[in-house]
Amino acid sequence: MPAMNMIQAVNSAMDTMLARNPDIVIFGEDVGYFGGVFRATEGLQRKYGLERTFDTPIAEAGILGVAVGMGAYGLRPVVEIQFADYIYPALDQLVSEAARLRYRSAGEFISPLTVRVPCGGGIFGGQTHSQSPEGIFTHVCGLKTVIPSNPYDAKGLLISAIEDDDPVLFFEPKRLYNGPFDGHPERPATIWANHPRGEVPEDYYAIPLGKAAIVRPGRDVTVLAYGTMVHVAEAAAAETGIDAEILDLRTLLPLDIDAVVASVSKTGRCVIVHEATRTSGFGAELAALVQEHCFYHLEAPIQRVTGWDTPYPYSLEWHYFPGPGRVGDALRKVMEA
Amino acid sequence: MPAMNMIQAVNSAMDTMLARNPDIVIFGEDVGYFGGVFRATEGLQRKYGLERTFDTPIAEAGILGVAVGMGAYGLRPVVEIQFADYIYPALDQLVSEAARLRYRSAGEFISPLTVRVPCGGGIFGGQTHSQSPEGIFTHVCGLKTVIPSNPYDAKGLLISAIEDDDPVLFFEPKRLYNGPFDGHPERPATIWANHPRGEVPEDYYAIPLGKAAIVRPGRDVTVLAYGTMVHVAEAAAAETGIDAEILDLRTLLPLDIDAVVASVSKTGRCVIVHEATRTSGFGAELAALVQEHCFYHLEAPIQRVTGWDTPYPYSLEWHYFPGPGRVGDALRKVMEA
Amino acid sequence: MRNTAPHGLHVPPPKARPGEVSAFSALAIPPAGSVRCPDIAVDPRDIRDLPYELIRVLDEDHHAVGPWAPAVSPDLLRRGLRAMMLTRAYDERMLKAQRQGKTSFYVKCTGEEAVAVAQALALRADDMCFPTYRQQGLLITRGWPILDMMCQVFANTRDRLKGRQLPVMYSSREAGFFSISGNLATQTSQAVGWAMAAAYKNDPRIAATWVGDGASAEGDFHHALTFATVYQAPVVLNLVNNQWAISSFQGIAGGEKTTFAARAIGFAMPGLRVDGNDFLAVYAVTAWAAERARAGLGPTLIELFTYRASAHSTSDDPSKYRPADEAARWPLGDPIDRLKNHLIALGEWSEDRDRALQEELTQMVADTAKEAESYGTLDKGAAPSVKTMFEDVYKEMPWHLRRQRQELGV
Amino acid sequence: MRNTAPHGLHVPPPKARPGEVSAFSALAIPPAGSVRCPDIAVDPRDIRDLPYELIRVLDEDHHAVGPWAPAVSPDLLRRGLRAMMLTRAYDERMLKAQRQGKTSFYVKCTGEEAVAVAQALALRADDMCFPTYRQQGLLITRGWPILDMMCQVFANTRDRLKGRQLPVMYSSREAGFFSISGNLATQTSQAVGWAMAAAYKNDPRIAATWVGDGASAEGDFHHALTFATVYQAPVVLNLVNNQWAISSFQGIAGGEKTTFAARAIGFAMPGLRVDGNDFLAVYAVTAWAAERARAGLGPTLIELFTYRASAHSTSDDPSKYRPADEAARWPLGDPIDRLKNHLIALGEWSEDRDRALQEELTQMVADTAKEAESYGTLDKGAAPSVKTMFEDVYKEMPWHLRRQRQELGV
Ligand SMILES: Cc1ncc(C[n+]2csc(CCOP(=O)(O)OP(=O)(O)O)c2C)c(N)n1
Ligand SMILES: Cc1ncc(C[n+]2csc(CCOP(=O)(O)OP(=O)(O)O)c2C)c(N)n1
Ligand SMILES: [Mg+2]
Ligand SMILES: [Mg+2]
Repeated sequence: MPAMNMIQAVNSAMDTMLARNPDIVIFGEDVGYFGGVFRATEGLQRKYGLERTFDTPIAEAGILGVAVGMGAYGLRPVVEIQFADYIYPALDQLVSEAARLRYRSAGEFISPLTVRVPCGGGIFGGQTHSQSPEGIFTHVCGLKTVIPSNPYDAKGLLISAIEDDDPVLFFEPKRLYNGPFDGHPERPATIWANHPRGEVPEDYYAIPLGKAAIVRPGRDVTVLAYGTMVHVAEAAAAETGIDAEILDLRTLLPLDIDAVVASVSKTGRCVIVHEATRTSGFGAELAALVQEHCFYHLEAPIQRVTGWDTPYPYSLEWHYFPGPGRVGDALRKVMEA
Repeated sequence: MPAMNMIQAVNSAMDTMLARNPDIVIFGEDVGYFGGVFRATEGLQRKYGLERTFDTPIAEAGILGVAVGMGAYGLRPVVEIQFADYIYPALDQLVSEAARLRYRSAGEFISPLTVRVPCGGGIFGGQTHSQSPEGIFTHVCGLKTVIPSNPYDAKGLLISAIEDDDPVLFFEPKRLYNGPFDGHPERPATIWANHPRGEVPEDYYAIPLGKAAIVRPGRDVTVLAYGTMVHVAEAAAAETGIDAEILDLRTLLPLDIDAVVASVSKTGRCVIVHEATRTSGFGAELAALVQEHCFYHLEAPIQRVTGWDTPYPYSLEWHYFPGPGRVGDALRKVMEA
Repeated sequence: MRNTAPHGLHVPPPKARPGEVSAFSALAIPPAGSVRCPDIAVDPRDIRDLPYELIRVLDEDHHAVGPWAPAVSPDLLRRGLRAMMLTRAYDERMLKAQRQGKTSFYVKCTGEEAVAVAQALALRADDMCFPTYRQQGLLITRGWPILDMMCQVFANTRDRLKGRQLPVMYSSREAGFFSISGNLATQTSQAVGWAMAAAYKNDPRIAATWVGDGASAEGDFHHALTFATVYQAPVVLNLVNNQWAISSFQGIAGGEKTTFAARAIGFAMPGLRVDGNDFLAVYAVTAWAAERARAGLGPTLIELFTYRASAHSTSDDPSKYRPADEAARWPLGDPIDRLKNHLIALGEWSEDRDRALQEELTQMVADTAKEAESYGTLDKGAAPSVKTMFEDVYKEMPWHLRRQRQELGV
Repeated sequence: MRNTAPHGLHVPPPKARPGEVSAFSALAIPPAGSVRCPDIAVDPRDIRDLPYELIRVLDEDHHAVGPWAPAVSPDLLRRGLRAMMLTRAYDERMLKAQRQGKTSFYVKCTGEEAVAVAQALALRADDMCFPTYRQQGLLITRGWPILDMMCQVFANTRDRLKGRQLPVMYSSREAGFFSISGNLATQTSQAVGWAMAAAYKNDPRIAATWVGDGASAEGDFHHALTFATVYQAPVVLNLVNNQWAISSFQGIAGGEKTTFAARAIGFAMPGLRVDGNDFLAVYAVTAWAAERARAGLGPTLIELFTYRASAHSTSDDPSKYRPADEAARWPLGDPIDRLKNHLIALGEWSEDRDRALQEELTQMVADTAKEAESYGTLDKGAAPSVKTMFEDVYKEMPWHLRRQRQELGV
């Protein structure tokens, strides 16, 4: 099986699907000839033609509006929002249109869109190239929200997203594109080729949406994480020696509630980790659900380790980033309680 | 003291502030000559002139963009988004601009805006005239979010919002405009004139942001509510006979955490009520905070009573609306636990 | 540099407010037949003057004149007349139903019937429409049963949309009528996307979309213009300038000093401005734009200049913000009267036939309303089953919605 | 109706891609001095042809010719030349610093220096600018210390923005330079708002804003045009058409068949298109638009036709998507060379003085960079204190941020 980094895996998912289904079209800013600023669509225009992978005007709401129309026609658009930070202009088309179309037309029209959204910090992108707005989308009924943490999942989940008949927000943590980042910027970067989930089949396969993965079984405490934070949590568990059970949620909505409940019921403790700002982030929903479902199993308050409630600061980004140190502190804290 | 309904109170706040400060300007769709589709700005153009209360093109992002520029100049714009459901097009100007300007310019430029947003259902408005998107804004650092539940608070809080040097989202529950709605659509409507908080001074007064109000002291269970749901919670307490302590949060961000913690620490039980869809709504943050701060006082899982995770359905709105029946069930449930 | 005087902020006022005299006299109305009709293959650069004209076909004597006069059969005209009359009768009846509490809300298109009806006839039956809430005439012209529309207005047990949508926010895939959104202007870029998809599929169908003068200020409309231009999408962009957006006049939307059709110029797109109350002119420009789109020559922007003769909706009282007599003084007349007079002038219609048709339609609408009401009305609570509230949020119901449905006990 | 053939989806391609020969020969470049210069009080309807022209002042012999030739002193021109040269020297130095790892990111404006520099000189010093990331020349021309700019680029202890912003996202209230946003085009409607506020206050200052060809597709730009028109705001809207938006050429932004200046026509706004590499022409059109705004005559849209000679940013490699020789073949030349030659032709400058100035500026920039680096650079971790991260989110720090700061232990 070939080793792929996460960009290659994402590219391979689109390549696979373009070949299988002529109704799939890919577009967005710079995704055509150039292949995207992160090169996720590299080679696709050359291989499938100008009409199937093309550049758009810089107008995120226009991209989504056009995608909704194409979806109503019967195509399956896969669009890229260049950075998660630039998805806000498209919010109305996502919330009021893509998410609501099936409901308001009682199933006459659907929005089978996939919106690829590079997200997250750790690349010195400053406050407008680092955000993690996934929480907002989990509040919008009608949308699904997916965030992979490794190349294998990225390809399998992206294929499922493309095949899904509902609109899916597919967040790609930029910090993971080239390697599994453990949250220590000072350590030498590792690459996906050395990671078991860096082996990615060339061919079609799908990972179902709505299923979490246990990336580290453990007995002491449950860590709920996704995207980059899965790797940070793994580092924190290793560094603290605490026997944490780490769940990679993979799909935030619909959430794999059974996996969450099973794990927390077992461990009785829970730490939630995300890079997004804390207040009203998806961690809040996770905390609410865990206490609703596992109240009588909980032995300590659920801890949230998240980005601070500030914009992502450019030069201080390693003080903003919820690294293994902070996650480790939270693990210790719930164990002490 | 005159009796005012909530529209009159909101109008009186703007009237008071227009008279006090020439830097205040009011604009939005239909707010000028006509005085707004809910008549909140009625008479203001006549009284203060065309330049101080005027109509705008139908472009919510344009309204906010212009307001940000005016704020940078030194004015204090008070804008109306005709329905909360139409705030999404303006999200980028709110999130990436108004909320971030002070931070990114290290205080050189600020956005002292007030954004008035009629919200909520119960008026047969269907899915695009009924939404309660306040949760999204509480996830955006740099914004403040306020929701009054009565005319007296509406005027005092709106004046504080207008005087605040940070951007404030001021949500106005439409269902409360004409009277304190207890959640029973079949009962005869009551009017504000018969309610103690329907007495509103003509003159200037301010209610500080960030302070909750205990609208019903009680010992058994804490109910966290805001806007229309405050009245629904009161009805539920009366109907069940459960001695609930009802907090009207008034400001969601910054939250009056001390009031919340004091109450839940006392009662040991907590029910959270909002009209917005459940998943990742502001109730999730409240639940997360309550269990973080009051874990060892809690005797039962925190319950959330909210709008369902569906669009607000037009004809079934009373099945969607979290009425006293559902709140009462939750009260009983936490008491039984 | 010149000296600078203080100027204050310009806020455009309408020509007249309540209590003042409506001032349509300043309106320049060119005679019918005076505007040239270019070939559809014309270079858009050569028709940059057209957005400032007003294409009119029906003259004072009710004859169709000039190069835009379409070659249409009396039959087609009678179909158009009937559809406009039916639309108006339907509107009147639904207004009455709203007043009776049978529904909560209604939107009429009085005075603007030619827009949707003539355009529906100029398009092919399978062209895709992305309308606003004021183009019920499209559905009616395409023969969609008004019974179905009424059932939605009443949110009754036969409402295909299961009581989920406001009255008037119709949806009919079968009739090529896109689900109407409450959020203004979003449909415009969606129409462009649909048209791009059709082009991608080499499908001869085209898309058409409608947006109001007020809503054209939304960014979505800009995106529609931009994407339509860039990809030369086979789409007809209709801007219905009925001069009011609830209480604000078209000057607040940017129409004080220019026309809305002129927006097209900057995109190298043909912009046509048409007398929206002239059935034949509306038909002709729509056919021109549709043919252009179908021939692969790209998008066209049409400004339909008309007047919103009624209130914005049943929630609105226009006498609060415009002279009460404005509608009566509107110089471009009533589209139904004008087409009727034309047919009579052609010898293809008569007052008697008109009266008979009117009676027939009124009766038919009343009978249909009665049937629709028998399936329930909003106030009678004959809503679709509560269970349906949780359906169609997603294709398959996720666990959290299943549990919420259980919580509600349905 | 005509028969319909399948057409496919049109996706506009640029004239040349890597490996092909740049095809600027098709570009129509009118001679300098050939475009008329209307009075600022002109009715916008009478200059609908101007957006399709290209206003040029400097002719082949380096003389200023025609009605747009501005009456400017050699001193002003020398100031402009110096500011452009300083801007370029600054850019070169910062690029080098980025390559050395002293900062993570940089954006040059090479080849476009005349845009910001000539415009800064044509505006008054207290007019308010709402720029993008490629108008560092505004700050430099207004005499803002490059030391301050460098400290921001290095995010060091003297960075007034406390390391919060990407390099190049400057902010200087004092210099009338609005905080640059990472989100494209948002500044355009903000500039209109600022201008409306100034009009409201009878303040003689005006606003100016800049947006790229690519970013002009955003809805915000449409809102800027609309609001500026409706309220006749005293604002100059500058659209810098450098023909590329990262990897996509201006056709993808809607410029394949028309000019961007033509967007103004639909708003009854004057639209001027100017040779963006002709310092004098840029100065003249800006002065014209500024005077118009200041006189209360409303907004103007200026398209500055230029060419992005460098990479989009240090994260970009243009050889991947356009011919490597395109910049060299760009027929409108280099703005610095052209102004220098003009000054020499006037007898107000010489190669020697130019060389001396170049040396002086290079040295000054190097010295300043050295000083700036002494306050820290990004890679040296000399960042502002961590505590500041929690400041300025709100005017007063709310409890949750105080607790988060404590959590971090700072
Ligand atoms: C995004 C959005 N903003 C505001 C509204 C509220 N609204 C509904 S109709 C309307 C006026 C629209 O006027 P126009 O576009 O001219 O259409 P007309 O009613 O005249 O047909 C407004 C402001 C809305 N539905 N959507
Ligand atoms: C809303 C938004 N979308 C996308 C981007 C990413 N982006 C940054 S610069 C750029 C290209 C802009 O091109 P143009 O407007 O022509 O300006 P130029 O770089 O040529 O000066 C893009 C797509 C962004 N910053 N903001
Ligand atoms: Mg209108
Ligand atoms: Mg550009």
